[in-house]
Amino acid sequence: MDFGTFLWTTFGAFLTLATFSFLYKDNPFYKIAEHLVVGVSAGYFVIILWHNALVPLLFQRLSDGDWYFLWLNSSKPWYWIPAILGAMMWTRFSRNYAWISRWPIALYIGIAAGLAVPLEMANRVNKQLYASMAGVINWGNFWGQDFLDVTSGYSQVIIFAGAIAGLFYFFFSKAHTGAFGGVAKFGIWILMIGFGASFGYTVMGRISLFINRIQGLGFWGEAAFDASNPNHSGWFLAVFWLMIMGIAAYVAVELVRFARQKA
Amino acid sequence: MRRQIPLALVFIFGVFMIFQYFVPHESSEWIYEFLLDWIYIIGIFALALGIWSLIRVSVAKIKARKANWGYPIITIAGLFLMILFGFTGYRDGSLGFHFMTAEGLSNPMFRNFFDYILIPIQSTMFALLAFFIASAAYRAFRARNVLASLLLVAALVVMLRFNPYMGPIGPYVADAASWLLNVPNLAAKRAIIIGIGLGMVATALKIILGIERGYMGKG
Amino acid sequence: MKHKSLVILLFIFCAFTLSAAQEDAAPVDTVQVDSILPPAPVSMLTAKDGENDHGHSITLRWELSADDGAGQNSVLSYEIFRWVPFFMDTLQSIQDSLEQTEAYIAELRTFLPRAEKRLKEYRKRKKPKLVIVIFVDSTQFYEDTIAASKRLLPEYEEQLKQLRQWRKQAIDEIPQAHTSYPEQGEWRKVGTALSGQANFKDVGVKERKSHDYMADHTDYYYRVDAVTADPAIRASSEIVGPVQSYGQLFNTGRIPVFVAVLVFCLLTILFVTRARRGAELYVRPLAGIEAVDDAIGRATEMGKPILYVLGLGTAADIGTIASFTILGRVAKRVAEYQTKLIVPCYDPIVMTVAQETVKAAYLDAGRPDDYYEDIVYFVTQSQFAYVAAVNGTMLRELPATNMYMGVFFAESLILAETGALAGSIQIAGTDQVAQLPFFIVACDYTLIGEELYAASAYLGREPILLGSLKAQDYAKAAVIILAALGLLAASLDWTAFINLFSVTS
Amino acid sequence: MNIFDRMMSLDRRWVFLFLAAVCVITYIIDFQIPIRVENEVKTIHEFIDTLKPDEIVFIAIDYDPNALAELHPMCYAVMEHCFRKNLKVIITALSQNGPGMAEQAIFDIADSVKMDREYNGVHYKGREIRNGIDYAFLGYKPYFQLVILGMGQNFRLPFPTDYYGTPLDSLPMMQGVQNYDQVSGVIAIEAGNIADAWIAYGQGRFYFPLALGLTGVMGADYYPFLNSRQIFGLMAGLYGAAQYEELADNPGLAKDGMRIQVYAHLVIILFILMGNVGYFMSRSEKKRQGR
Repeated sequence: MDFGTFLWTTFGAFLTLATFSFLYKDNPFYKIAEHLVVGVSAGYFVIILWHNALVPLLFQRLSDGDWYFLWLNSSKPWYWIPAILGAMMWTRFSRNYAWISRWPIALYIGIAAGLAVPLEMANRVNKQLYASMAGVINWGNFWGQDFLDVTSGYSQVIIFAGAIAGLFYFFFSKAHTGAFGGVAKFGIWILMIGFGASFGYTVMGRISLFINRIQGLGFWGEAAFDASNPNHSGWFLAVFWLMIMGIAAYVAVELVRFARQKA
Repeated sequence: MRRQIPLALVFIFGVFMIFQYFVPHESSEWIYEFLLDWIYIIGIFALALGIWSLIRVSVAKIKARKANWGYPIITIAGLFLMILFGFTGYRDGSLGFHFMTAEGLSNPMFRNFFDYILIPIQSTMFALLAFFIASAAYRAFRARNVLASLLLVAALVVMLRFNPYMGPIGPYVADAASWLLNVPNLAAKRAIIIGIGLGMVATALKIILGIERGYMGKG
Repeated sequence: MKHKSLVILLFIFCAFTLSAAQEDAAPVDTVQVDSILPPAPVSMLTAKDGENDHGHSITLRWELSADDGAGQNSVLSYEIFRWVPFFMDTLQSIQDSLEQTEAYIAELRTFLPRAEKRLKEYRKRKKPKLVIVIFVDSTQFYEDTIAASKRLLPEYEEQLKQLRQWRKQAIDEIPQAHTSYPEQGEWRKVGTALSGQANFKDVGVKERKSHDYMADHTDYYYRVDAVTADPAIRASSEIVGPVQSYGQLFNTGRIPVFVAVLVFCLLTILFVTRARRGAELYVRPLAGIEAVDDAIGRATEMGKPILYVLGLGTAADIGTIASFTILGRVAKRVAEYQTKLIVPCYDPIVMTVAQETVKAAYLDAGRPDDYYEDIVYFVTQSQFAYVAAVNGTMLRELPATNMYMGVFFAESLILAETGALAGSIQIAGTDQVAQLPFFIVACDYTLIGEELYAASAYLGREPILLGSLKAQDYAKAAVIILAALGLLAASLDWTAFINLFSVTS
Repeated sequence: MNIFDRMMSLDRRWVFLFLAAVCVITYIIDFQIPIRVENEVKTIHEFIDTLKPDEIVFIAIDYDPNALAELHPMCYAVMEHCFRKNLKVIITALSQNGPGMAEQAIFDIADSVKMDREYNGVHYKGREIRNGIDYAFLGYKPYFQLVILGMGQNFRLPFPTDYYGTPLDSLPMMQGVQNYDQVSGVIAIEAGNIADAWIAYGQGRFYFPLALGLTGVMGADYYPFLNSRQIFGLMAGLYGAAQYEELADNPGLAKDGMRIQVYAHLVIILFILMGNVGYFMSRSEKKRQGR
């Protein structure tokens, strides 16, 4: 690792710590990291969308024509339509013509809504309905073989009944009273158990995210103190300690402020 | 005019897209792909509006000189540096501006900004979840009523699934956890998904039919 | 690509058998593939156009060879052959030279400006360095090559035009060329099916310029070979054909979806017209919705802002569109109460639409002067950078109420916990099933799934919108009844009923 | 504010601090946690443990780097166990980036087997693992179904040479080894649909003993095959790997990972319990005062 890379990794480590410092409270380090990441990521997306989307989707399709024909003789001149629609969005920069931007938005939302109707009906309603119909209940093995057997008949009955009761809960035009209310109550119980289980299940994966960051900091620390590196120089340690001292200074200032508040 | 034309466009394109789903023919496919490209391209053009908004809000903060006014300078600097790096790159060994080819993506400074600024902060933000999931559990998992207790017990059982200190009840806890994940969880998901599906279709239909116009200023 | 790797695999098989045959004399342990008798061929081979697709495909079905999984059990795979006229090779060679020419032209076009730039540099140097003078007269060299390239380029371009013309003609002639069966052509392998598999879909590409283009309305002929471990020992089936592919106008596999959409559409229109005529419609109260009003009032009392997060969806997500309408209602009340509203956005189009919505809401509330553009602003299109910014906003502005409505992913809990830290009342609603547990745990009120879509109707209290809720309820009732019937049918082994609801393709 | 109220309304920064400390400490300090072994993993361990030296085990390494964290520990544990028992191993990699995974595993295990070790009270002398004698790495070929079927006839059909280009006939350990008949069993470590192919085209057609190592998410879907005896054993996720490491008395990556997970979970559970105890006690206190 050369000195340039070391400086960059040190900056990365600093930003990692700065972001973690948010857990304690909002502070200048976090503000730096936050504002930096917003600007850099916005710029990053401008570049990525330009190079990976605008150029191949639009420019390359038009550019095999001649510019003095306004690319109307290119192989796909109809790509002028979305380009014009896109440019219509820019009428929002003007106060008087901003209403024109509603046309591309209307198209956008119309296409999206039209796409969603059959697709969501198929994927969420039809397929789930078919899945709950086709799930034959195993009456022969109703009580299962061992403790809380997933494949047993009663488990399948609970899946079916739970899904139905859950749907009862979502009825809007009927008050949750009487027998209907009872079923809906069972439905919300099932929903809550499901949410709890799914919360518990996710905890596991999230802990490893933190471990991952710790390892990242560990690699950086090793790089700073690795004397076997031929490029290693006193500068590495100097930068390391500078960073530690900066953080320590801030903590000290905070402590003093805290003590004064108490006093 | 200003209201009717957009509503007509929504209706025409919405209805067309619904029917398109049922027509596998090549011509219908061609229009489908073309319209999807429209969506992408309109979205990219709109990014200019977004960036303009970001710059304007930041500049306004800097000008107002209220608390924290210095930080937006970092945002603006990061934004412009990243755009600058993304459009410059090496070709034939010399540095230059390249708009139509993607040399900028392999510009070393562009990569460094990505690897040592974006990646560390974003993955650390993600890693904060490890802590927030703990504090949320501590704060909210109180057996206040039946529903909260169900939530609490289900989560506890699943979290204890692999715990080695459970002694003789260990296997039962593991079985119970997998039962909870595969039976009530599945039922809950199915109910919610069907409900969401109907809600989505209803909302999309209301938009296409012009009943719901909240998205473009009601009325 | 697929075919290429299959050919490679076939080649390896052949190479192995050849080498095994040659090395018979070698002392090392040799492979003893037991001598295999020729297997029985497949029977009842049929071919027809691929169903419910855009054309360019043929589906083959057959009955397994008697030696597949039974008998000698020697069939390892089936190889599918299609009769291909030699004309396709001509087309291929046109394709190849066309691509070659395109490559040349591209090369020349990149070379020319570079060479000219270099030439200029050389000319500028009045006294060339000694080394260069000795080895090559670079100026002369560059002048020559540039001249040659400039001469060649139009020639190539002319050639390219000619080749494109030829290709177009040749592609148009593909159906004609297939009519010469069985003359002027040969059988070529188009795919492999594994043993035990009794069908194969020969799928071509619809792009005319592609190498794998399969023309519609063309007579194709097929044959299936049952192949053993020794590729030389095989049995060919009878030939089927001619068969043509073409695109369908209606996907019959999606009939259940069509019926569902139609019925639901009619239900919605029915209840909306009924509501318009003034029928009384009851909707049960939802805690999350009622909390919205209280939350706005609370913010006004405390003199703190309201933060509204539209989530990570684009304006093409229905969840986000539903959120716009909720935002409209909220913004109207916020304008009436004269509270501050903050709407940071993740997507530029979402930002644009949200600005329109909020502006209209302020206008509706009779306070257009209170509206300013930066109520709704864009942050960035990167998930965790957006979260970082919203988190910062929450801790600095300390909003009285946070609302998260729309499409959320892993950031849901980070936002909700930070909001709780800031002491805000939080109301969430999402259609992302995986994120619901986190909102339920960390927020004060959560709209679960469908409730998000119902929220705009609830907040608006307009009879027309409430009418569509009624349609949703009837659809749910239909789902419940059908599911129960299906369960009964499944228990009685009445699969025909259940298959009515299966969506294929 | 009494102690119970305080238990209820602890500043969340204490939760953060405690959790971070526990994660870092368990990450740094080397210690063991007990692992409860389930039957479906025990059968795999027993199967390999009871084989005689020079018998052949077939290990299929069919995963890509994105499943590495869960499946590498499993692969390491099984492979080391095989080599320590002086078994011979045939390795294939039928997913595209599988060969890289397999080579990494082979080299790491070869290094580890050089060391003298004691597992479950048995002393194993370190030894050199040689390509062609102790293991044969056949490599990657596309169309995994065809490859699995082809190997049922003869390994040389899909793999005329091994990964390094040596003809299989020149490898001493492959002398006389024709197909699955000469192999004692197959352990397939899978991250995708190749697992189905091993069940349907491999075990379903050639009837060799098959055990699966799977990612945690896939695990639940394959229990039915265990019940129908199409597979004799199943390891799922990090926990499955940890169980194997426990059985083989060879703690490694999986138990490391489990250690942190288990203690982090315990911390969270502890805080939840604390909150609830505080809640109930302060509520009963208030009731008493109210009376």
